[in-house]
Amino acid sequence: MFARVIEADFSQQALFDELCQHDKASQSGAVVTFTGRVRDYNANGAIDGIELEYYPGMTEAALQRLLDEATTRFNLANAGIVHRVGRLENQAQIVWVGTCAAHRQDAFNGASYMMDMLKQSVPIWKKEWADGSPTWVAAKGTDSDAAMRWLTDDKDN
Amino acid sequence: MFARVIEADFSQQALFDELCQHDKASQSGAVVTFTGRVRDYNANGAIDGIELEYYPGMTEAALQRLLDEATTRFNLANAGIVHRVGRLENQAQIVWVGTCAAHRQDAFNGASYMMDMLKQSVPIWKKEWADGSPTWVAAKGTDSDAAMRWLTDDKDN
Amino acid sequence: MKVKFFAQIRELTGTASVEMAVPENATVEGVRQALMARGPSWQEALSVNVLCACNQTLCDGATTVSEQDEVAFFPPVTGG
Amino acid sequence: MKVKFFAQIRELTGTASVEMAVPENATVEGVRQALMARGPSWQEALSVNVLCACNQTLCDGATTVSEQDEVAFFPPVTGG
Repeated sequence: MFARVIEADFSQQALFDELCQHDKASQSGAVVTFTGRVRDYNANGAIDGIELEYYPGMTEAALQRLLDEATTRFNLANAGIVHRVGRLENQAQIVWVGTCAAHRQDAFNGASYMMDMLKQSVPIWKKEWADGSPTWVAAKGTDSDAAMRWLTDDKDN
Repeated sequence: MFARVIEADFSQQALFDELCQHDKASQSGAVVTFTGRVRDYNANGAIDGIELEYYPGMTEAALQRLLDEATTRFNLANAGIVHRVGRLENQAQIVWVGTCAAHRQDAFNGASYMMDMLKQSVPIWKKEWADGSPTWVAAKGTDSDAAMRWLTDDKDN
Repeated sequence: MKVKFFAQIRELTGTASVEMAVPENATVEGVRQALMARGPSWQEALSVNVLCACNQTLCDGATTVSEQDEVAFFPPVTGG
Repeated sequence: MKVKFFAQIRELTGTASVEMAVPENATVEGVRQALMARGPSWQEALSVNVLCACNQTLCDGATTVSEQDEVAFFPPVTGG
């Protein structure tokens, strides 16, 4: 498993190879990847890239926890997450999630679950740029505190 | 969109790039890929690779139809399928499906749908090799005829 | 008319494709019966678990065919 | 004790991190109140939509903290 926060762009081939190479069973027939890219618009019109901030240490730990959770829940043979931070242009790759599993639906569900949880629960904050100035993106919903509960110690749950 | 039946292996990076390059909206934030690989076992024990036969012409048409169906149903910005045929070793890549969409769940659902339908409905037949001899794989369930119904002309549906 | 065979059916009959003459108003089922009359291996190959296509579109036995059509017989699919 | 700030909170306060002394049995809420007393921009930054973590684990205001802990304040997450 691998969880990384990086500034540089990433290679689809390199991450796919890494995921499959360390597939501990060497027998997982299904590999799913999700890649998120910067969209060139938001609800108010065109945007000109984004900027991502994170919490060094806590963010990596949250990603690792997400991998552990998904691996157990969906019986994954291997999984990885790579998230970029810093300034990212339109269409740039932002995030990559990959899963290996014996069963196709587990691989799909594991990747989908990690993306859902990542968007709610991993300490990363996004600014969108438009007309030369940045605006912090507001979180969706008002229950982000509840959504992040799984990140707290087990004793608090 | 692209639908191909090939003998040679394929590059994850090349297919990802092709999928995103022809994303007609240039704005789809979500890209999902599924890759199927040869497993080294079946219900009876170890296997030593597989061999895939297809129906030139009909198989490509069925794949293209699957792309059209998924694109409409899941509002995909782009989609592609590549299926290998011939003799394939354990762990070799067999099939690749990729989807681009504005919304994450559409990209996941479109790829999952195409794999479900492909396994039921595209004219490809599989042999498994074990101890030096090949055995044709039996289709799952007895309703394959019904499962293939969507391949028939619309007037018959 | 061209008739193609795939997978187990191709192997059992030892035949990937044949050219055969068909009468007017022939059906795919009629073609199948005529082929099964060719001998035991044909009988075995075409008696159960057979799907058929006409001009590369899945069809049923009642579909009528003529000289210029391409008919195919094959088992349920197992790819992916 | 080290206190870190992220995103809007970091920008509004103009501060990425501070060292501050805390009394015994201090709580995260007590730390937040002490920081808000620093001035209007601190008040604005820390009054609503604030999550807190102690030693990089999300916590609530009642959590007790001591000198060697790392506390952080940040808005709801928006990554991915």
